[in-house]
Amino acid sequence: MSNFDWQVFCKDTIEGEVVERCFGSGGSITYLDWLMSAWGWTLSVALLALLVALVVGSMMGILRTLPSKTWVLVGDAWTELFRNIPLLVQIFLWYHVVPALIPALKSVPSFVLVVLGLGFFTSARIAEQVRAGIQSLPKGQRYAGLAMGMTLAQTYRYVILPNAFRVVIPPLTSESMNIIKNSSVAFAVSIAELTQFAMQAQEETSRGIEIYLAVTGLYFASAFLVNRIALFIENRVRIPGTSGASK
Amino acid sequence: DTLKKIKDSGSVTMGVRESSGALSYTLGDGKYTGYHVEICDKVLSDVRKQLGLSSLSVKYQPVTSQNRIPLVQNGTVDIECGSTTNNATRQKDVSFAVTTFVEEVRIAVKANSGITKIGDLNGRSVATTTGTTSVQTLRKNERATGVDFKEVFGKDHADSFLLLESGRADAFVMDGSLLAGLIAKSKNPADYKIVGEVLSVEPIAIMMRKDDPAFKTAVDNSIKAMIKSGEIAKLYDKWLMQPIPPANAKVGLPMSDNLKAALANPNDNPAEAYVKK
Amino acid sequence: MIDIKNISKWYGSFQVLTDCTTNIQKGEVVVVCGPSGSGKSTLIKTVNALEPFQKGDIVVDGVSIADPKTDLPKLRSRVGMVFQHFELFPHLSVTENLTLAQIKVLGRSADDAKTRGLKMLERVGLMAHKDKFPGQLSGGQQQRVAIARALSMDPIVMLFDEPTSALDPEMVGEVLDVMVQLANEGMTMMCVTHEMGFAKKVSNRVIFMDAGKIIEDCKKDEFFGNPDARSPRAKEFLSKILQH
Amino acid sequence: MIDIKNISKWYGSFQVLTDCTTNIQKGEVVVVCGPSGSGKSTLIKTVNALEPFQKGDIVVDGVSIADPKTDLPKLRSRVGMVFQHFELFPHLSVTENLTLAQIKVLGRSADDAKTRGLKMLERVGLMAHKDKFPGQLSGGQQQRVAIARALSMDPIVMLFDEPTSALDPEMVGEVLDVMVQLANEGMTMMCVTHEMGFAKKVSNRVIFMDAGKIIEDCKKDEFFGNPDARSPRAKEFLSKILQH
Amino acid sequence: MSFDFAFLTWDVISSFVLKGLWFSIQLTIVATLGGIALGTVLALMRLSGKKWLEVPAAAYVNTLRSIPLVMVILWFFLLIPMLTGRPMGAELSAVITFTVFEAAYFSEIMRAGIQSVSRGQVNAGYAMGMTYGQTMKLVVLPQAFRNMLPVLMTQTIILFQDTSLVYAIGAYDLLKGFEVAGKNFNRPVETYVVAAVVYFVICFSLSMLVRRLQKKIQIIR
Ligand SMILES: Nc1ncnc2c1ncn2[C@@H]1O[C@H](COP(=O)(O)OP(=O)(O)OP(=O)(O)O)[C@@H](O)[C@H]1O
Ligand SMILES: Nc1ncnc2c1ncn2[C@@H]1O[C@H](COP(=O)(O)OP(=O)(O)OP(=O)(O)O)[C@@H](O)[C@H]1O
Ligand SMILES: [Mg+2]
Ligand SMILES: [Mg+2]
Repeated sequence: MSNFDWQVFCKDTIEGEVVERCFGSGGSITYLDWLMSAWGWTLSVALLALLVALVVGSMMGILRTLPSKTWVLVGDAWTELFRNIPLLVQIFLWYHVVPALIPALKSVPSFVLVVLGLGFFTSARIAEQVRAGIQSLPKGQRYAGLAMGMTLAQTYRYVILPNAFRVVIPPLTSESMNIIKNSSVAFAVSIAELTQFAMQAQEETSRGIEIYLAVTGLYFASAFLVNRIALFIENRVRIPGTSGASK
Repeated sequence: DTLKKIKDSGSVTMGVRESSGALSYTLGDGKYTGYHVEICDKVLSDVRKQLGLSSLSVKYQPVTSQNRIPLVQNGTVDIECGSTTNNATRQKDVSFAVTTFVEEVRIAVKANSGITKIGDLNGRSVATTTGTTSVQTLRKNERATGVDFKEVFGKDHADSFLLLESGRADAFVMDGSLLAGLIAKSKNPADYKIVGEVLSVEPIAIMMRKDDPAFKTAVDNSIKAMIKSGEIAKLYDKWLMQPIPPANAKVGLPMSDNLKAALANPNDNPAEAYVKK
Repeated sequence: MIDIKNISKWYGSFQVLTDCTTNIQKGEVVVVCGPSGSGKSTLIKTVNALEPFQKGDIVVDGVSIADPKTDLPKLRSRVGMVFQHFELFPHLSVTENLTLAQIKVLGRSADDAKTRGLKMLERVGLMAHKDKFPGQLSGGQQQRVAIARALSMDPIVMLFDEPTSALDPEMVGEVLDVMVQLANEGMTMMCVTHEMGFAKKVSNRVIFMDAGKIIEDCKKDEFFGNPDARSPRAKEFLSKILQH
Repeated sequence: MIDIKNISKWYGSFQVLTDCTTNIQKGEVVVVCGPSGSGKSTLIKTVNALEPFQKGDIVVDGVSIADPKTDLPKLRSRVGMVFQHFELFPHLSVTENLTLAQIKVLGRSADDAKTRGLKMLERVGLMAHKDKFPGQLSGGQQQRVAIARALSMDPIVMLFDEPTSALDPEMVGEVLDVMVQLANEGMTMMCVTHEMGFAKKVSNRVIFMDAGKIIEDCKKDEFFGNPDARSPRAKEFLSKILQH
Repeated sequence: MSFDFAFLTWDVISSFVLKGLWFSIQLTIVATLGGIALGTVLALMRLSGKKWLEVPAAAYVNTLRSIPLVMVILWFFLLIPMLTGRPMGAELSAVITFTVFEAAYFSEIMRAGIQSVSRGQVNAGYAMGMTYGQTMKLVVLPQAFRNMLPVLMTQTIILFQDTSLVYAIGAYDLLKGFEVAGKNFNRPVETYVVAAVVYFVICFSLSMLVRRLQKKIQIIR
């Protein structure tokens, strides 16, 4: 049972015959073609959702540190709402329930919904990191900015955020790796990404082990890639004279 | 081998599904039931008699379409009583009892949609469930007929049906019995109908470990006896024609000619053998 | 120049400042001292409205802080402040630290800001370090940069909140030297500090606080020269801090 | 009692201690001073083997630290140490802080440990606080508990690493008082401190370090009384720290 | 679309959902305790300063943190029996997988916790004559644990949500309970809505608890 049959990736997805050079031609596709396109979907969902999560999460995180009680409440409510419901359930609600209440959303493609759903879910976690990052800075920094006559907005823009950003890179790295892994829920709404590929292809080929190995490998590679990029950014923005976070 | 294992341990593990239409599903609380589950219960009691055991404890192990084959292979599950298609690829890994159900892949649509055959699906979206053979069927049909439609995948059958219900899909292509069951349980069964040609025919059978002829013979014999005695036909009527728990809805799917033929001449032919007919 | 009128402040139900009143003239150097937690930092922060207060008013150079119409950022830009922990911006070089607020707040051109900033850096004797980052400087050097940063905004008054208490003892001197020089040049200054040597040398007046109240507010000579006339709390404090 | 023989230590390629040699007799009080980063903390930590060193040896009460066969935990249990930041265990009450090591290291019974611990607490004047947690005490009180904790192990020598430099000025006195009393009772002490008042009052000898080297090691009277005989570096340091 | 919650009688809930809820809770508790224990060991290995302990621990943590939990669950479920030759039930398999997987995350938290205890505390322990083991056990770990309690709890909430991933191996958790009920009555939308509410109530209460804890800890410090 442990003799692997890697030929499976060279098979055509319709005839089930092994194709030469493993990539399909003329409209027919092999499992390898499919795997690659699935990887592409995984990366697209993950990266776009990450973008949404970073933008929304940073905004919410910042709100939670403002002096205004109202804004803090808005940020808190957002965070609690999106982090206390399992992702799979949230995706389902976005796809099936929300459009039932707001008919205009019916025509929105599922790709967009899943990017938003995954993005909002992750934004709650990022908001938490950003808030913690900002609050970990000495209070004196905020005072120093204000004391120089900067407005609160300027103080955030020029003093607090550049520092907080550096503080939160390591936790954000883990969130970015998480989002790649979490993107697997997209299969629930008909996105042909890696998990969906794994489920469908192993059903069709009965070569579960090989399929799962390949898919796990690609997830691993993607997460590793994100990790390297984050490390690169972390080193690029390291401030001279500080030891940096990676001690 | 399995018979010895059952005899030695006095217990057997039955693979069941949480939700495979009327064939195999749970009533909650760790109780499983359905057409195939009941057949298996009878088979196992025959096995118990054959082994001369006074009692046999049956453990239920829920399985999914992703893990059922590995679980049978690695010995977690001794006999899988869900809704597994018997096909040639799988026969390399596992073996099947004689066919007890024949599934016909059909198309469910909204009653008022005007769709009556696969050709009408041109330019529409068609739902089916990830991890099922229907996906392949659909793909083959698309290629063969030149009909161009958009596929949307639900993560399970209820999801796929929801796609049809909410209008995200115009049709749902799936095993006929599942479609009938879902429609029966829906809020408004009259809103849906099953239409068009049979897209593919698949024998569904009880699955066991490969290379264990003694066990397979015992199971096959028990089933054949039930076919002969008409018990299978009765069970079919009970599960697929009459109201069943928990919702007390009728699936209402009369026995197909294919199944009648299979029962008339019990065999474990794979799906490939049905295509040629 | 600074007129503090009956300021009271509460954190929840806890009263940090009780009815504090004092007044600082142009060119005066006032030292504020008192035990830890007595409200010194809070008082000095109310002067440039970094800490809001619930009662009373402060008028800085004719502008009332309690008035909701006052443009606080603008007011703060005219008041220099130096903190206990320096609070240089760690992600900016020394020069950028000096110019940021000049450009963003005062609207000076980058060139003007740099000229002005470096002049102040020269003054605190750190020209050689203009391209370094704060993390690469010693504590004493960072605090001198912080003073230069405040000075480069051309403040009308300088506030110091324990500017030497986070420093190694041998670096205290270099920072006090800069402060003494400033005082001698006639800068109006309000300093929270326990450096009684500094107070004796350059201050005009000493304010002693305890439990949120101003207990003593008198001329330097009176404060140090006539301990018997002081309140018991102040006497005890002075004896503790001058003992060793 | 403590014999430091030609100690050298490197962090990677950076040499922190260079060939340091000195000797502390029973009953002696030795003050170590010098600029920041000169290796004072490192030196004092080598004495109870908290910092390993690469060359030389230290013999404490006849036991060699460099000897790999030495039972270091046992040796350390006989050397009391007080840190700049107190390092009380924040999750334990004052009494638990005092008894933990007595019980776990010396194997004393809980009762004995408590009796001994509370006696020491009494001595530093904090009996009233025995059930509080460190976080509920002021800095000066915490440091006095830390001293009591070290004393309750019946050490043959006490090491102090800047015990007052993290304290508010008014609390420095209460800690120095305890240390003076200890010295007067004949405890052998090695203190890193910049409190020259303390050094003048009770020390027998002063060691001055710079850049990892022991530059001066002489009798107190010689150190303070004869500044002109001192090295330029020590003179400069003294002038800085005594100036204000 | 109209909602129809009528089928969700107490009978249905108790027979479909409660069993799942119970399993999710059990799994969460066991995996949290086991994960923290194993994670602490891993964290100590990574901080030991000994290469032969550091490298395997780091490899373990980084590998598991790079693979989706579903995949780990599947691998354990499918591969362990193949390796040991002995089948394993879905529930046991889930418990082992979650413990092993969460240990990687808990180890990162404990590592941060241990590092949050200042070097001075360790020195103080040594200086009192404690051995490495005593210092860790009596001084560092109690503090690390306290400092990290809120983060550990937050991870536990995530873990509770992640128990839904055992669907992949057919184990029966809270979400599965809702799903199965939804499928067998063909009312998926309604059950998901109820599931969302139930999860929210449970997780939100827990996270309120975390906040309380956080405030309490801040006072002690
Ligand atoms: N944000 C806050 N919330 C509640 N109480 C506070 C807050 N900030 C300060 N306090 C309390 O107000 C009192 C005065 O604090 P302040 O910092 O002004 O004292 P200080 O005299 O500067 O002391 P130190 O010498 O320690 O700097 C203290 O008792 C402090 O605990
Ligand atoms: N772990 C370490 N790795 C590398 N260098 C170190 C380490 N610890 C200390 N040093 C360096 O060793 C030198 C001596 O440090 P040490 O702490 O002994 O100085 P010190 O005289 O006690 O200074 P201070 O008065 O600031 O406490 C310093 O230059 C310091 O930067
Ligand atoms: Mg203060
Ligand atoms: Mg030191």
